[in-house]
Amino acid sequence: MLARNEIMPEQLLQQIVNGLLIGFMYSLIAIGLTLIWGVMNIVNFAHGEFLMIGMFASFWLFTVYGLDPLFSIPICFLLLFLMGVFIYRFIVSKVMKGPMLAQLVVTFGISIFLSNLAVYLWTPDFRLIPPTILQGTWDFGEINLSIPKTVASLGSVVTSVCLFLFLRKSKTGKAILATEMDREAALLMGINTERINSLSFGIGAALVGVAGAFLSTYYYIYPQVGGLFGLIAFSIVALGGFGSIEGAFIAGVLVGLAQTLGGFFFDPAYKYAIVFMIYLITIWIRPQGLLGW
Amino acid sequence: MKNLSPKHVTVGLAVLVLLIIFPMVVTQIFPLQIMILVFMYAMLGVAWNIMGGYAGMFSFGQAAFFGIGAYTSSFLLVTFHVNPWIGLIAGGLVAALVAAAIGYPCSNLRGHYFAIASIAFAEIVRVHFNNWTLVNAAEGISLPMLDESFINFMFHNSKVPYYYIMLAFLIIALVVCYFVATSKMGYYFRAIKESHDVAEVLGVNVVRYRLMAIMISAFLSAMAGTFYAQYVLYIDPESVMLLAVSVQIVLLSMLGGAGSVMGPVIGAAVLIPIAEVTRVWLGHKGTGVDMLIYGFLITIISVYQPQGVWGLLSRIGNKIK
Amino acid sequence: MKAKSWVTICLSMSLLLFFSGQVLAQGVIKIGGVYPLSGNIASTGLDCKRGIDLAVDIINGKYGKGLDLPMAKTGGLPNLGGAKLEVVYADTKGEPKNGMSETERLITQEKVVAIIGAYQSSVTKTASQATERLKVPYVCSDSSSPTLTERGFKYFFRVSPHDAIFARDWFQFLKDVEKKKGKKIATVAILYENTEFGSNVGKYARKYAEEFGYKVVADISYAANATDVTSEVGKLIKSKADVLMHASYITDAILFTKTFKEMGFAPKGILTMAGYIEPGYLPAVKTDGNNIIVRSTFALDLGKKKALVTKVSQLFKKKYGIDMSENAARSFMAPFVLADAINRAKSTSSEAVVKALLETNIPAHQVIYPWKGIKFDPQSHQNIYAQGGLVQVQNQQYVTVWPFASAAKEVVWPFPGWKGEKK
Amino acid sequence: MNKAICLDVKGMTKWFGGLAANRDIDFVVEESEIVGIIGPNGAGKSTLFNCITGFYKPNSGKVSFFGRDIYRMRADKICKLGIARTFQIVQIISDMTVLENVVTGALLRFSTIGPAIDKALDILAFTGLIDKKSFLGTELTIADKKRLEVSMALATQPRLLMLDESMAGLTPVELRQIIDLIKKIRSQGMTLVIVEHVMEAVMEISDRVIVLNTGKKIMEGMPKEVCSSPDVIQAYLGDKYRVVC
Repeated sequence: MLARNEIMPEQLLQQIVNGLLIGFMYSLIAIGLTLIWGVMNIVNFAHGEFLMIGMFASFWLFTVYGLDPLFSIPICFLLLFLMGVFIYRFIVSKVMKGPMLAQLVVTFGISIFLSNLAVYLWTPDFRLIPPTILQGTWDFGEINLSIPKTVASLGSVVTSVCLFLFLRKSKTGKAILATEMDREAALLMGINTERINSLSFGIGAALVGVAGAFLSTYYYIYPQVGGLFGLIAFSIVALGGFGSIEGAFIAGVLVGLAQTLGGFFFDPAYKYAIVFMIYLITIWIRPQGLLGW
Repeated sequence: MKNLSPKHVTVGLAVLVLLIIFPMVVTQIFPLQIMILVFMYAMLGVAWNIMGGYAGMFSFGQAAFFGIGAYTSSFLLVTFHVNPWIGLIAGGLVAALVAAAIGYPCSNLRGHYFAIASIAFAEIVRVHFNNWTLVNAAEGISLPMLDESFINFMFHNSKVPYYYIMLAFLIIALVVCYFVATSKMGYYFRAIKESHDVAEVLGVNVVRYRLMAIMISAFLSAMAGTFYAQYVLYIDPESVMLLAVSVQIVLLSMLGGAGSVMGPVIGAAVLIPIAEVTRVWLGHKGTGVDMLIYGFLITIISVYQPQGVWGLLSRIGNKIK
Repeated sequence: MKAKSWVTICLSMSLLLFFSGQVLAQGVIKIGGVYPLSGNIASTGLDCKRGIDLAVDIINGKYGKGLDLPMAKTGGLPNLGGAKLEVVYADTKGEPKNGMSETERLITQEKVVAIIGAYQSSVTKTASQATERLKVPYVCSDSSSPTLTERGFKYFFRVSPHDAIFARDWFQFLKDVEKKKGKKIATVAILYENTEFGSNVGKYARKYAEEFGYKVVADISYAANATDVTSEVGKLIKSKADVLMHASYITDAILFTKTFKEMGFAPKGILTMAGYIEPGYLPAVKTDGNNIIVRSTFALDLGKKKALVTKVSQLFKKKYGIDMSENAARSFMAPFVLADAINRAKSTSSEAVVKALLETNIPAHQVIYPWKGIKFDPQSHQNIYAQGGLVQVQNQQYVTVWPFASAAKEVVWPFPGWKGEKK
Repeated sequence: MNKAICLDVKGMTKWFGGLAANRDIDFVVEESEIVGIIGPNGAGKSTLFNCITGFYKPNSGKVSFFGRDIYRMRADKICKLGIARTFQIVQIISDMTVLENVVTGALLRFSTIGPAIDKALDILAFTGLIDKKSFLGTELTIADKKRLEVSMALATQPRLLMLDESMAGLTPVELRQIIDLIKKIRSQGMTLVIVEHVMEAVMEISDRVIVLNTGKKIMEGMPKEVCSSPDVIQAYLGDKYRVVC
């Protein structure tokens, strides 16, 4: 059902802006996932729950210590990093050698466990961090930008760039990329792939932790919040292509736009269906994803 | 492992007899409800196993086929007063057709990509049914309460008929799975699971055999779907097409032991009672403890027992021999 | 091996039923409460449970004779030798299939004589089908799907108003407020989440918009778990509707409220349902909730007109340390209706209780809502006196503003715009 | 003297982005002869195999098998027509026993399991894996894996068998065994095309040898001529001792 009365250009622009804002957020969430996927060929179905943990972490840091989410970002980063390393060391690394199905299922187990742990510890209630130093909107004529969302998006872009530079420039980063391209070769080159794995898993989790902190500045928080975000992240990663950081970033933005504009021009009820549809069509034409190899 | 040894046969028959007399001994409704659920999920697991365990297509979208089955028969019953038993077959066929339609474009997807594609597909189906006014959209379909009879596939005063019907369905599924596993198809499925290259070099038409697997699996899942509709008498997308249902199916198959005929049955027999009993005993406290245990279990098993309970049993069995 | 595992299962089963199959204890009347006590909406389920537990305590005379509520004075059911009421709860996890199986279990194994619950309409559907099959009375006071009482069930009764009534109230309010404030309202936008609840409201809102002569300029359904609703709000802004009518759950209510403000969507009025009155809503959005109007059967300030409400809500606060919420209040009434009927029936036999329920006539002063009482329609078994009211959030409190007769405060109209919003 | 033409390849060309892995290669294989294809690493031997057997889609050329055009045909169809092959990196079904592996191959010509198993047993006896028939694929040595792969290929009852580096990375003893096996297969009148990096082995068993270098066919002839050809020596210079992976 197309728009009844014709659309003002600024309304369209507003939608594009909104699409970008949520899109960048998706990108950051997806990049963590694609890193894990790329390096150790594991789909982390608990990624959405990692996001949830990140959000709760920033919520409690605010409620208990009055720490503004913006400042709790480094803490969330560290916290989720440690959690990621822990989960890899004691759970995921154990199934790496095991059958493919076990690899798929184990992270499902983790996700069920985490989300219900959250219910157990913090009740299923909905929480929201009251307007922090980030609040209100910037208005440019008819276009208005939510300040928290804008900051979050910028933050996610910056974080993504940092990761990108880290992978390209630093020695460890190069090692991670090498492992991602060819684990045997990496082994031959004397890279300790086990260390690289736990490191990448940690970083992947840490990134989504940062995403959680940013998201918590304007999004409500509850134990099942990760679900849909996680689902979208998977399709973004697969859309962007197996383990491709750049791919995930671009795909994230595309999905953000697709969902917003799709919702605006067609039936909002279908906006996620549209996203999944795009994903299916893409992998049909290009099974390795947009930038996959 | 493929062919039935006399030992297997005797044990199997013993269990079957046990199950047949169970409702005569146990008159309480709660155990019956649990057993019916066990059978239903076991059937879904067996169906999943054909495409997942044997052909290596790890589908996380079985709920779509389950739901399509439930919806087809219910829609036909409510709108055109078609007998549920005919609806059962119709549902199976529709599901198989849809499966083929989605399976063909996905025929070169493997592993994670297939898994995620299946989730995407199931979500699209769910959203569509949620907005599709022809099938009552989100309101769902309430089945009319016809007077109880086998022909109407409806029984109001007792669960026992449902119990036996579902048991029969499960046995049908097991027989199908057994024949698939021990036939040419089974060998080819396992070749495909290993890699498309090895399958093709042995002259296997990968696309065709993958489609076969998906369609058989979809048909059986849809049968279970029709049963669910007749059993609960109300269906809506949020209860029959949920991702949680798909995941449940994969989890129990994997837990029982994917790639073995009985695996999913064991999985269901262990997981469903745990889930139900913990819900009844702990659920009302409102602290997700039951699910907490559940998730923990899944994790531990996939780490320490990735071949599933069945793998464990057969290994013990070999030790004894 | 395999046989063993099966045997263990069967054993555990029989053990289980050994424990669960107790006989009806002397002088206790068991009724079953079917609620989502775990899973996504457990918090709501537990909220309903609080209301019911309080009601049962009152019926069993725990709080003395001070309260003007059925059975409160006698304590227990006099016609059944002062038998006490006991609620056996079952958890549905919010899944329809559990609604059915738990109801059947409660009736056949726990031997309950009636059922109450189950909050979600989809679950109530299957639960009430079970009671209909097993011929056991079901009194529902917290599911609002109109379809429930359109099925002509013999054993199903509903105390609370349903969504069609609520939707109608929206438009009735518009008519009244137009008269009162002399501001013309021409167009409405209908916004609803796309599960059973939302799409039903949408359906009836369209129907009544026509009846009352308002033009629907936007008709938008959306997924309740949306990660971002800017496109929906974009459509609303584009529609330039005078009034927004929104049927939502709590998560989307929170998300929309923030997005309205952020995108500066400020129509003349925002009329809402359900999610906006969940206990979690106001704490989450704080002042942003102000001036939003919500349909409601209950608000603490009803006490101003009804002493009973204050007494009950004080007991509630004493028992649980929190204010009585709308959910708790809605569920609160069901046990009284049942107790009253069973008492008059002088028996717990289904037929007798159903007959008594049909003759139910609880006067206005014994009801904690602004109703003329409780009396069931002989065909639909819907409480004919059940009606909604509208409350408005005024400095972070729900205050009754409509019907104007029972209003505690003057309604703020039109919507003054968002606090701290640059215009 | 004039035997039937088994395989006829004309102008086979395959591009990978900028570089040509095969540039119009022509050659003919007559029925029941052994043709060896040699060349240094990256000469395009395996690519040629993949193009012929349908695992790559060549950019241009013609391929006919007993006069039947199989150019760009799907791999499984080609297999059904009677071309079996092995891979440079061994391809077996790891969670199946040796027997089951071979049965899977045999099923191409049988629709039921029984006869397929009989056939498989014959082949295992022939290839000398019979006493390992209940081992899992993963439990085998490299040599046995390669032997198993050959057995699977034979099980599809081909008219042409194409072996891709079946001798790479074997000990001298194993090398001997595999050479004997190939001779044994040949003695049954099977046509073979063998890609090998190790020249000696090829020289011993081939009737004719084709030499590839940088995607082009640089010469073709009797093993002796090839050995003595300066171009070949040149192509192989310093290459002979490279580790074959």
